[in-house]
Amino acid sequence: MKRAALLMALALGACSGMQTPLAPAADQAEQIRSIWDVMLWVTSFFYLLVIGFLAWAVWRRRRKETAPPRTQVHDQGLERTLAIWAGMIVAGLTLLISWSFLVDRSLASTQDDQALHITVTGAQWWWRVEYTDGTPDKQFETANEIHLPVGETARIKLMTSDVIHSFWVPNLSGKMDMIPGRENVIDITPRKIGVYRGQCAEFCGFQHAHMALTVVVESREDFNRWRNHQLTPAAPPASPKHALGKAVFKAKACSLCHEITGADAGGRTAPNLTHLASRRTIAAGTLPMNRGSLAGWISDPQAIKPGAKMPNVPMSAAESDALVTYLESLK
Amino acid sequence: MKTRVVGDVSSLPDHAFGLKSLLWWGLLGFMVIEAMAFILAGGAYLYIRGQNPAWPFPPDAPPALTAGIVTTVLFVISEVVNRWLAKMAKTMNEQIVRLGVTLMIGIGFAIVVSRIFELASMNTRWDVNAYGSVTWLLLFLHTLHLLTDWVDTAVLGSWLYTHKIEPTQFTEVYDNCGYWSFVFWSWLPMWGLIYFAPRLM
Amino acid sequence: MSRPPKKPTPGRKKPAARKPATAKATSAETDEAKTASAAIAKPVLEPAALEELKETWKDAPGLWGWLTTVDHKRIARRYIVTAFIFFLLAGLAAVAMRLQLSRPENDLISPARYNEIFTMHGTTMMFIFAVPILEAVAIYLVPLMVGARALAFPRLNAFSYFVYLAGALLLWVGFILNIGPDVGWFAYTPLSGPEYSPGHRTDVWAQMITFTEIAALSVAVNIACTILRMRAPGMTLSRMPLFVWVHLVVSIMTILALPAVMLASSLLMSDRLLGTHFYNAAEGGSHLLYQHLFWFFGHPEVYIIFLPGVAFVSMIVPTFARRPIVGYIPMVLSQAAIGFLSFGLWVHHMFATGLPRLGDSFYTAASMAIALPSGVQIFCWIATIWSGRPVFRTPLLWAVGFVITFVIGGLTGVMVASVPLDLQLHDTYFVVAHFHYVLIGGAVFPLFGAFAYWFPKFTGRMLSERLGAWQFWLFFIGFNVAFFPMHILGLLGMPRRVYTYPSGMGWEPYNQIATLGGVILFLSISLFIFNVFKSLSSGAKADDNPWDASTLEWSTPSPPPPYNFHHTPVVDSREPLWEHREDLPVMEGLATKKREVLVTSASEAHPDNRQSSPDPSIWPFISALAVSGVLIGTIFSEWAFVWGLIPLTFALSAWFWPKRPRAGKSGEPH
Amino acid sequence: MGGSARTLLLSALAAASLGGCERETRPLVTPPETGPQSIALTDLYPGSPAPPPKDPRADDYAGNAYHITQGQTYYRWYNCNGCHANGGGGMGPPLIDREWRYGSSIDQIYATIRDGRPNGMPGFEGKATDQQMWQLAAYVRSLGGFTPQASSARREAMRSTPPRNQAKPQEPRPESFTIPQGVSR
Repeated sequence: MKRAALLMALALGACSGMQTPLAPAADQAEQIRSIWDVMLWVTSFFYLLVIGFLAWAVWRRRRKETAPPRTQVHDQGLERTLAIWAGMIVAGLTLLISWSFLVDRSLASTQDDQALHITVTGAQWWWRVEYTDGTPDKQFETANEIHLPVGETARIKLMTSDVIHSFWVPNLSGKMDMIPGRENVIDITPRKIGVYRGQCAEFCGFQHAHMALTVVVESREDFNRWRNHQLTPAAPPASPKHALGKAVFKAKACSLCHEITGADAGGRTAPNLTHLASRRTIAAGTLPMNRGSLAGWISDPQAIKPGAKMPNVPMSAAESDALVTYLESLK
Repeated sequence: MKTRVVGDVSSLPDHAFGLKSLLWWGLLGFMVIEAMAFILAGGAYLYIRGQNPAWPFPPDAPPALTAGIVTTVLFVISEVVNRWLAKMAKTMNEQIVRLGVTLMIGIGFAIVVSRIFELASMNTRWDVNAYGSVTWLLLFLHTLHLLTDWVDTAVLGSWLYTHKIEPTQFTEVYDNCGYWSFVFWSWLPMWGLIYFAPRLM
Repeated sequence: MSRPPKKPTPGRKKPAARKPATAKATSAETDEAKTASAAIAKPVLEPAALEELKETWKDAPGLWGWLTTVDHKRIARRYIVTAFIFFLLAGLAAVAMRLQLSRPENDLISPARYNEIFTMHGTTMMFIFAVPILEAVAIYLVPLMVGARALAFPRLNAFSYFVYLAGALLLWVGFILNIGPDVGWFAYTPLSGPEYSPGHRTDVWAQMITFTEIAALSVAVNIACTILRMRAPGMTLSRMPLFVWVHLVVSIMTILALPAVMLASSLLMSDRLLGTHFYNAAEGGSHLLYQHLFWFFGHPEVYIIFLPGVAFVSMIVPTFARRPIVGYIPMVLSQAAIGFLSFGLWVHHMFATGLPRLGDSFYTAASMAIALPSGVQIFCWIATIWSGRPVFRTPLLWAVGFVITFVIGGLTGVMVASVPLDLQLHDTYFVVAHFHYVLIGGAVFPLFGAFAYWFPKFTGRMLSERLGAWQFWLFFIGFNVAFFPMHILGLLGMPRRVYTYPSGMGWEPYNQIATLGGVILFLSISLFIFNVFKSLSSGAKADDNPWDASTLEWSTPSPPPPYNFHHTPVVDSREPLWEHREDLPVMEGLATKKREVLVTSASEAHPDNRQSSPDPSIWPFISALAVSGVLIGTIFSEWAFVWGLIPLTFALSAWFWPKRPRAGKSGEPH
Repeated sequence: MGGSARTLLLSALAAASLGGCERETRPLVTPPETGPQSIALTDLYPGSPAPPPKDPRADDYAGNAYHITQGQTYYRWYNCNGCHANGGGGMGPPLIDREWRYGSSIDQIYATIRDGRPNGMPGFEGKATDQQMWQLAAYVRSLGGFTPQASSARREAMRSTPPRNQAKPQEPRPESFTIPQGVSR
């Protein structure tokens, strides 16, 4: 039956099932999905009862002309049915409340001390992701993309550097707000390898619509390979054109905000670009990672995300071409 | 639609005190609204208190007690006079009611003066931190009500001295006493929160 | 006043023994009873007294009359027209949003402008359309239904309209001048705070809240006092029409809930303008404080909007089912239960903020418990239709449409009440679908039914049945086409309040269907406007009781005269006009030379005393101007609050300055 | 209401919208960068008939709330508070007093940010974009209390400055030609 509901939803929608609570890929989303089924069945049952009774009442003694009003009525039968109806509602509600409470308790109880610790900090319209496990040299920062090993619980600490955002990857787990002055925590135990898309779910300004993130669930080996690669500094420029691109990056306004470890550009206020090309998207999930979108984004970010904090940095075509080539090399 | 007369209400009185008068219920409605505002402001005060380890925030000292105590004592006196005036209003005796209202205006003025000293003895500014903000919120809310009712009593008093008093106006004096009691009873929890929460909590 | 002894009038079946209304006989009543039994049904309508009454209750002509009137019917009519105009404006904003969302990555509207539009849509619908228009219908009908000549505080009613108008204009003129708010209708901090919302946009929003809340609170106090103290003699609490019961509950909820949002928006303004730190997390404040204060008001607010819908349906269904409502007591108990419960479940708006989970599950239980009283009400309406002989005129069409639509909204409400499921559905289009089903289904469907039902009483003209049916079906289909796909959009992961969305997410077809639904709704409402104007000019004349309904407002001519009732009706059952088909018992004695209303006791409605009702006065209008000056000035400089109080004090003192009743007329009864 | 009242209302609306609030507009599209221009620091220009013309962009940025708030963000991002603190001054001169050694109009402050000044003020030309420098200049000017109504906003942080509409507008002393005494006052 779950398969049918899922296919029905997907068949109706396009191919993508990568951002929907109906296709759970983690324990948390799976348990929430079970409540959805119970709710759907119980509420549909009650709704059919109401509509049936309404249809019967509307059809039963329809009149064309206005009959004289009756003031002497004896509704003992109806009042007994009302008592039965109230009893059914109480029964239905008790079922739903207890089921919801049990799922809620099991969701909240997934403490797992050797979980993978990640800190995600929301900023106005992108996500800063920091892997904080192990000694400082094992810790690194990336942006807008999270990699998780399948089968292991990840404990994500949620903070924000400006307004309230809400971290929501529907395929994996419910959403949790990121509120200044509070540290919220969310546990995710992915079960299915795949790429899932999440989006900010609390209105946070101009570009709330383009504040997405990608979560890649992969095997333990792939995850270790990815993590070790993220720890390495940026690759040195391979050709004079790459060198020119790097020089442009450091000379222009880019290095004022962005950081590339190993290329002594240390701006902390914008996403870390050390391994930019290894990510699937740029500009918080707005554009796919390829040369065309990189060039388009750098030449005029305000056209793609009006109101974003990234300015239009003036540069010549040659400089822009070299810069894009250099950024593409930051695998 | 044709009607059938079954009774006559012309023999009923054309004024009523307290529970039987419309204005009393209207004032009760507004008092409930303002009471909700006080309860929520007090709730916000305690909520912010719960959010912070130290109360008041270290450099600030709690508000000085003296002015607060003077205000409270004056308020108690005013409430005694107020209850007496309410009884007198029911007797509809013009001289006593005029005297009572003048007395209330006088005590009200004394409370306003002592409130000014309170404002000066807060030991914190409203725009320094959340503690200062909520403390000033409570004091500002109550001062607003104090001033409103004092000016209201002053206007009522000026009317009483310049007109022959009809029964309806006696009910208005009675209702105004009710509102002053509300201002008095709402001051006690605010006084407790502003002056004693920083010391005890 | 003891019930007058029933003389079995010939030619009518003896009414079956009903629960005898046991009434305490005081000395004043016994002699009245004697006079009543001796009184023959003398011709009641002396033309001289009627002329005098019309003269006493008349308004000044022209604009001066418009500004000084205290007639609750005139003020209610202008309230309804103003609120409906803003409903159309907010509807246009909704159509603009739908057009922007009809295609992925659409650039029809810039993000800044889209944020303004959806904020204006939400704020206008909630604060400037829903609450005011439902209270306006109550302002019109409550005095008529309880048999009173006027509201308890007529001038306060005039004041509330002008303050409401000032608030609505402040918001929309601000929007036209490009100072419109753009942080959503609940303006969470810190986005609405001083750091992330520059300029005065959010100040305009916050000050508009203060305006509309002053107006709504004044109306609530007015209605509550009228219901409690000015009911017709004999109308005990168990004989009040359900409409009056609902508006008593709604008024008490309004009085208890609205101060929370006034406090929340005033603290936000002081954070922005005075530099206080209520919501500054770095200096000890808390952003959750704003959310708690706002939603403590927010949830009762949506029940304050839904319950008047219950009131309309509870009056329409019995009239067209040709029998009294099934289960009067359960209906009253469930209204009170909904009113009481609504204050205990505001945290279900904040399940995703990371509050302790055990506390959340308490709010799950409280939120789901609301399904019981509303379930009981739904049963009672359907049972009334089932056991009656329903006649399908436009009002009953809307009532049936209400049941079909609202129950879907109620059930999706039960779904999002569960904490874990809400973590998936919160702030998605599933919730957008839920609250449109509950608000449009719960309030706008009954509102259109009420228009069709009471339009003859308000204007003296009948609306056309054919156009009414067309409008209903267009609205019903358009509504479901527009909002049902949003359930699926929410389940496919589309978040709320996004000005656009990427292609390839599977959202395009549903957004296009929703936009089509929006267009159908637009057609239906234009049809409604056409129907209204056509009926006003050339509609069939309506007599006193076109639907042969049972409540007191149908005993007055359509439209009712300024003084409503010449003699105060006496009530001895829940269906006065069905019990006394042609000889409605009344009590005479209220003055005709000066404005006077009858005050009766709260529970048993014994006549207590007569109180003079204020004459038309300009001071409510001037006080409203003074309040507007203070509040709008405070946006630009906080000193405006201090200096503005002086003209305000002057205006209010002049308003409350006791005036002599017109010389030489005080005292004599006739 | 009669026709006259309606026309009155419309003309009032039109007048109001003309005066409309430049303060509230939010130009999300970036204006094209115009090249570096020389900006007049004093009215005294020996040898040339008149000082160079005023930069047209000055008015767009001077009183606009959106630009001031963006400037407030960049003030923290580009570490201006490292030397100027929150405006009270530290290693760098204070920005909220009445001493404007290199001029207090927005284009003069922009020139200071763009070209840098002796005694340690770095030049941001090429580093920050033109728009960012104009926004920084607008924010610095609002710190000085010149645009109280423009933006009532403030930073929500520890010991943040009072909202700028609380800042007392300082009437700058006439640009007396002061010879800089030593490193900083």
